[in-house]
Amino acid sequence: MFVFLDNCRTTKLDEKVLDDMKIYFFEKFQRPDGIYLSAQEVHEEVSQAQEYFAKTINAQPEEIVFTSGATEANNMAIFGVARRLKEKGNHIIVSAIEHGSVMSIAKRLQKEGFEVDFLPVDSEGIIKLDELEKLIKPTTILVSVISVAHFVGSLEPLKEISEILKKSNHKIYFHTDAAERYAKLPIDVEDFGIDLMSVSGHKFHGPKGIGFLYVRKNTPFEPLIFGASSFDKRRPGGENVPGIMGMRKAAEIAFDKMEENIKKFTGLRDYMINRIEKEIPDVTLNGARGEKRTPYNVNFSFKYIEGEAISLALSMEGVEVATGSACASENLQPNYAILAIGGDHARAHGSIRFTFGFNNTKEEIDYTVDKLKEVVERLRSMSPIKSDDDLEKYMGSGEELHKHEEVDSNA
Amino acid sequence: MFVFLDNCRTTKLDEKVLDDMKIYFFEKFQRPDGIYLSAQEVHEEVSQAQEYFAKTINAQPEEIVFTSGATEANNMAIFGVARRLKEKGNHIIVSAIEHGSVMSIAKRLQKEGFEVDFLPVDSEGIIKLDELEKLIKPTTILVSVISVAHFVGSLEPLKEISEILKKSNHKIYFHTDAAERYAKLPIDVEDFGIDLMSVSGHKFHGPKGIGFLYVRKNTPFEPLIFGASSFDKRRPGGENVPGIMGMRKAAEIAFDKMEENIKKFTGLRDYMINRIEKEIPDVTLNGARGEKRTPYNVNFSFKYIEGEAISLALSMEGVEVATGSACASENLQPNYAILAIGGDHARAHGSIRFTFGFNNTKEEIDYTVDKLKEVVERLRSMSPIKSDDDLEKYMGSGEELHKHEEVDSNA
Amino acid sequence: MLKYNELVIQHFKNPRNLGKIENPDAQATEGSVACGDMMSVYLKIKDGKIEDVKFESYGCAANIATGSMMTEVIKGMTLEEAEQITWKDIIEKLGGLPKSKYHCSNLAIDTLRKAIQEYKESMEKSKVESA
Amino acid sequence: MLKYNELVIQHFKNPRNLGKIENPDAQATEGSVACGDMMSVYLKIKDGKIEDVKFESYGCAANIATGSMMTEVIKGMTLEEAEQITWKDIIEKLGGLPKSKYHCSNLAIDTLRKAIQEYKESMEKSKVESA
Ligand SMILES: Cc1ncc(COP(=O)(O)O)c(C=O)c1O
Ligand SMILES: Cc1ncc(COP(=O)(O)O)c(C=O)c1O
Repeated sequence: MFVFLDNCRTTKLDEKVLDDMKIYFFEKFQRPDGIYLSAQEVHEEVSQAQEYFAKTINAQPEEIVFTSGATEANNMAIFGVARRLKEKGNHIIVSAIEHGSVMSIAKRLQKEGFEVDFLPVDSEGIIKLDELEKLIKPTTILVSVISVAHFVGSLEPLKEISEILKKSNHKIYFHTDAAERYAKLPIDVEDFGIDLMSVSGHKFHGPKGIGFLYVRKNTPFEPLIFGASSFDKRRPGGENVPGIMGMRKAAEIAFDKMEENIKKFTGLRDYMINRIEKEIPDVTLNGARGEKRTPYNVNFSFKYIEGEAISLALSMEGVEVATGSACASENLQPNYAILAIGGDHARAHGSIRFTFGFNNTKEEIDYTVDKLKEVVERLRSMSPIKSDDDLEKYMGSGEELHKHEEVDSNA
Repeated sequence: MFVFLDNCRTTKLDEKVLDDMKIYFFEKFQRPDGIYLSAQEVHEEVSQAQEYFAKTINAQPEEIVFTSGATEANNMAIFGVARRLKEKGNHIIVSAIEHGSVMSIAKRLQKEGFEVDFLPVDSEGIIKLDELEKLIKPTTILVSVISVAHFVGSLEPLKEISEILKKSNHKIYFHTDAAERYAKLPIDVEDFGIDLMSVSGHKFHGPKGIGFLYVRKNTPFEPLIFGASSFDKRRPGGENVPGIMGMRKAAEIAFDKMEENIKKFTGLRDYMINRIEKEIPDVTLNGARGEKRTPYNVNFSFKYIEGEAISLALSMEGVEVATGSACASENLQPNYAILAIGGDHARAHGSIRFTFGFNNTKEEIDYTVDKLKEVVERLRSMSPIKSDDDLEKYMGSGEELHKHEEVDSNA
Repeated sequence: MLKYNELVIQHFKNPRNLGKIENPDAQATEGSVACGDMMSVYLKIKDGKIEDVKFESYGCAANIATGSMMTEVIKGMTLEEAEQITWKDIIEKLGGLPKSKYHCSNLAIDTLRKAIQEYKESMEKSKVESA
Repeated sequence: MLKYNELVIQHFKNPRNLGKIENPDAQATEGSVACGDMMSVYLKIKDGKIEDVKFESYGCAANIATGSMMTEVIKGMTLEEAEQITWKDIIEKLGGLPKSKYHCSNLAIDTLRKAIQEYKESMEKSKVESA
């Protein structure tokens, strides 16, 4: 059996999405900036897609900028506002569990002379609103908080954040990386008070290489990419029309079934959590339970063993998942989200993330838990660590990590 | 009959390219950074694609960075080198007939405190090497010259440029926007002495929204987009694997038939030029003849009439082309390439660009010229301008252009 | 840019009242080649009414279509009525134009008004002369 | 990251010489939980030769596979031969490892050398003691 449970990294394209893309590959392959009639038609259809996306989040069509994905959207939003407002203030707040792209941007901004605070989260991965209040100062220009924490699945209190920002006597712009929320849970930019929002097509069975940024009207903003404007001055370049139209189709499918999906996956999520907690000893759920957790994420740490080995062993059984182990990360660091919620290195290394796509079934979840049990048991039998005492004895400082990195970069 | 002759703006996807993309939409939809076996396979295949592209231009695999297209590649290259080397020198030279993206980047650099010189071209659209020599100074860090002028089709002397740059006693990096050359005419980055080169997939029947930047090893360079690195630190974000693999297939098809294509389209180009010059009075060929012109471009100005009307009328006959008329441009300015080669506003407004895709046929060219004759005749019959005397009388200053713009932006 | 609609296309394809009027009662040419938009309007006027109108255009499709529509609209009108016509009226009659083409609709009205104005001035002058 | 090859996968799936040796002649544990990579090596030594070897691993697939391969390679070797084995040898024997996993192959060798070293030291000590 093949079970893909890494849908937070990417998803399989929906077959119906390709049907729509084909039109723009072969029939209406023209770009919207041509002068001929077919191009004018493409222009109109891309405009309609813009309108469609705007409607799904209660925004205006011209507030939607198409990008190559959420990474670019995050860059465009955060650099766009920060660099533009540098004169007004240089303080930015991002949460401690942002996606790597926002983290890298934040670090880059520090280099450019911005002051960046990393907003802490509680043990469930939810940002601390009172800390946010404390961090705000007259130079704060932008706050960026992820909509749904991509690793531990916590739902961040977007509306409460924007209400705090509104209480400030100067304007603080609010960006959210909604890659894991859009098309999966409702978003209303008016109600939530969002100024900028990043979305990625390949997170909901749409194409890779396409996304959009919502930018509220009159938000000060400068482009990231300069060029020959055609459809949209804010993001020049040959428009990825098949991508846009494919993402539209994927969104339509998702919005049509959103209620149903939420219900189904809330059930599956809790079913899976229950089975794992009942049937596998020495596990720790990472993130919140119930209402505060996205229906599409389950994340556990398995004591005494390491996540890369777990996920590779699962993959041999046809089950594909993610891990927070240092060994599976590019920079050989344990997952910072686990550390942010108060976990130690072992908990990060032993963490496995299961994320649902719209087509996962109960049968697949059952198969996954069955295989997981076997794999965890087998790996534990191989491990020199058998108890919490062993854990403590062999914990070490984590300093060796850096030694590893050196070896790696010399290799 | 439907004849698409705006292949320099974009091309129709090759059916065989979609076959390859489908594998990565549905079977190997995983991203290269997953820990499971399928992702490792995808990683390997993306690496092989990188190797493939490198080989096509005589480069090393790690010198290829995938981007969302040539616009992003141009931004990455020029900003990447310029901002990084700002301390060493702030002088940049770009040709007067660069693509709009390079032009916008150059203007942005001026705002950021760089000194930018626009290298003039001769009446055939070929940059003046002696002027280049004169423009170089100790603060010059980067020169960017398009490989094939996208509007008038002139082949720029890349090797001669790099030889001039090498004569300088400090390193001057050489970037070329090869969107209109790659996969159409041979490129050897070693032989040509290129340090950075932009390529776009949708210019040779590959997918939209994908391209690459060649960056010579050890070129000082900073990323444009920051994020969670997965396949490539220099351009993080969810990799557009179907795009990459589709672009690879399109390149393979193009390189397999390159010699044949060059021969075929050199013939078709000259056949078309001949027919137009013989059968339609009062026309001016824009750009060079023979060896100095790309096989894939024909560009004429038709006196006494305006290009938007010509191209729209052609489009009603099924023929899709581009024009340098102000009325067809976003900013309501006459095409700067025509002005750069010494043409006046009328010649720019009356210019029509025909660019070939690999599937255009002689029959299509014949149909196009036949229709063109009719359209030009009809529009001339409607025009109050019948002679060069009229032209002179009604030329005006072009100042009214700005009046128009105001009306437009108030609308 | 947005799409040209069917009616605009029709007027571009088959412009009404195209051409010159020999010995017109009024005529004007506005715009310029440099800016890529030019129009000539010719009027035949009788008893203060526009009896006939023709136009020529150097310009884009929107220019041609608005010229065509303008001539249709004003034919038979009094000069005073014709002077009241605005570029917005013409766009409306055409069922809309792409926003980036709004400015083109100006030229047809400008040229018409210029022609009427010149006609009126020449009338004044001939009155004065004959007085 | 590059792909794990078939042989690595085989060693990960079915590690050779897995487990503990009761009353080993030498043993060492290297790495740490914090850095996500730990190994224990147990040796049975007779006449300066490695008669038996077993290992346990807390770590990634590369760690497990290199542990497995290391034990296969050194079994039957003299201590001196075993000490000469490098992480590069093990990677070679495995038909290569993804570059980002090179560092994992270190641990198996480090732990082995530590065990041998401790064995030698304890021999020295017992010599001194019996002397
Ligand atoms: C010469 C040249 N450079 C850059 C581009 C932009 O390419 P892309 O659409 O991939 O951003 C184009 C095409 O529009 C081009 O012709
Ligand atoms: C929360 C979050 N933000 C951003 C991204 C990056 O999206 P993209 O792959 O479209 O650049 C991802 C996915 O990797 C994500 O999960």
